[in-house]
Amino acid sequence: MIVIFGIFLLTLLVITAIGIVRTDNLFVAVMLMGIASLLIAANFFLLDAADVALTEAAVGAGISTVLFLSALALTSERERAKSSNRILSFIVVAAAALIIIYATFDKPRFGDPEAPVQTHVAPWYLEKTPEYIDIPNVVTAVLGSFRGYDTLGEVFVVFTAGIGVLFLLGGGKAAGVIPQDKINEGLRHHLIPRVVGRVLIPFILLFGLYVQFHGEYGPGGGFQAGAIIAASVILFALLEGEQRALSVLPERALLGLIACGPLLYGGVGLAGIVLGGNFLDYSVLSSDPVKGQQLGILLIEAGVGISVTGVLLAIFHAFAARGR
Amino acid sequence: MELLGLYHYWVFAILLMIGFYAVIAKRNLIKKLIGLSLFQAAVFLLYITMGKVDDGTAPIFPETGAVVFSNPLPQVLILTAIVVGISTTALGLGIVVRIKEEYGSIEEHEIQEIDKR
Amino acid sequence: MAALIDTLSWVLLTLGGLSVLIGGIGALRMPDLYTRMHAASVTDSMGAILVLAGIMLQAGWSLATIKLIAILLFLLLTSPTSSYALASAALLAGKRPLAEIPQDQEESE
Amino acid sequence: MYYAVTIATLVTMGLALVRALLGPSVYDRVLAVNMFGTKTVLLLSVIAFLYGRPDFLDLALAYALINFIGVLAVLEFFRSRALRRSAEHGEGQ
Repeated sequence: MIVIFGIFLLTLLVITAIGIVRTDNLFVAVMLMGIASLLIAANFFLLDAADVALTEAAVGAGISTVLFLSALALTSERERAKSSNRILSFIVVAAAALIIIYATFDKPRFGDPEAPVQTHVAPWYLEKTPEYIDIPNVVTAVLGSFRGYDTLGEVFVVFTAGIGVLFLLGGGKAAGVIPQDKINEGLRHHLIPRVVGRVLIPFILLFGLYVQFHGEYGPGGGFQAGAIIAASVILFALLEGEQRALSVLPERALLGLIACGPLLYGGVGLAGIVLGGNFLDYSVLSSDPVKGQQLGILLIEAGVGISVTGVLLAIFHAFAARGR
Repeated sequence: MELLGLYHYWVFAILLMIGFYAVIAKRNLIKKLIGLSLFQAAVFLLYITMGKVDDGTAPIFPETGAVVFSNPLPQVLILTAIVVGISTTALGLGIVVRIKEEYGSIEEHEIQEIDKR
Repeated sequence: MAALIDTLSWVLLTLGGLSVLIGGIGALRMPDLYTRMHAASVTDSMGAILVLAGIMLQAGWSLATIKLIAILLFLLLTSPTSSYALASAALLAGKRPLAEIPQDQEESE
Repeated sequence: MYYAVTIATLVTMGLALVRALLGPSVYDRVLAVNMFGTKTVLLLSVIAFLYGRPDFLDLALAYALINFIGVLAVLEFFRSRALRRSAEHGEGQ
């Protein structure tokens, strides 16, 4: 039965995607992307990926929409030109789709426990996590410890993207058609959303911290928590105007956060070397290897959370400052 | 039932190609980025689909009882990829905003015409 | 007692599902923005209350119930607020409700 | 019975999607997205119980908290658009 639900959701997703491509109003396309993100998250949840669904929820529902809308506000809302070489592109795309669909007939059936993916390293992770790390969430264990190098790399990609946006949008001239005081007031005149938003902000922050530090026991971790905490500050910025948000968390502090996250992560790795282990080997951090692993995961998740929060907020402010 | 088991992969293929179509055929740069996001989403779905095991549950040990778990590895890869995806999309949007400021347009052919001059 | 709670929760869940569905039909079939908004937002809150209350009865007294209460509270705060915000934005942008438009102009709308 | 609620929610999601695709105004689409968000919260909480893993309610909680931001972002977008239009209009005169 649940498979049928999944199929229904996927069908809706395809319809949404076609709608996104067909509309020439970019605002509508962004709204439909919001729906697509909700559908994808629901699908992830049906496919047993609670952690991934939480990430998609944290990123897709709020931050992605906010970023696209601020980019639209700075560029244009309408797609002016017709597509180029429509027929040729369609033929290419249709042919490629058919080839991929033909290739899927060789794939193992959906949910097959004997598929090559399931028989390689995954059973080892599931079996050894209680022994080496002893936390219930295997996803966090793999993310933080077994594949710590990968995650370090991803954190550096996020870091680089953030620095890139700051370089692109940081300096230079701004468009500046709107009076300074008008643009800075945010949604201050909308009384009801403002009151409700102000009630909500502390709860979002609290939930973000819960997700950060509960990540070893349930769905959650640094990536999700970073996005949720960033979302709460973005909510504040939307309600009270961007300037007020910057006075709460100034740009310099954000730059500090961006740098701190990868430094903390790398520092934990180096501490492993100093204490006589390998890079990112947390077992040596404490006299009990299992405790050491848990401590290491806690620290690197904190590093991930800090850097994701910093980068997402810096990106948001870079776009918002461009409109001033 | 055998064909139903492949439906997820077909949706992946179609979604991937819808995104690809937006990237190659649309001239608006933001629309291209939206297409790229769809493309990304399709790849995410493929990975998570492959990790699903029949009658499995999310790879978080419940307090009682051992059960069948789905594959944690694809989930780890995609979890990080989603956040990386939004950061790189933001970078792309940053570039588009700068292009708009310098060229006054975000339509590909207009930018090319300005470049020719 | 257990049977009573079970029955009550099934009744709540069924009513919740029904009201969610009615809201969906209303949002699709109503003639203009404000009537659609009315259909969607009222049943949104009603459906959320009924469905979540139904699940709460099933969950019993546990951490899950507290989370469900939190979800319900946040939904009851945010969902009407966003409907209100949307309606006021639409009204400020100059969209008039259908009832205010004189009959002869209605077709052009 | 969970199944009945799930099916009702899914069908409503489909109807909301139709509304989002049809429009006609942008407000209709925002309304549809908002509605879709609430339905997703309900769907996720029901499915968490259907799977027998109530600890996954965190997800529904995340959506209940974060969906609001999308609508506010849209509101802010409309506001800044109106400001920009009036500013451009003022310069043109």
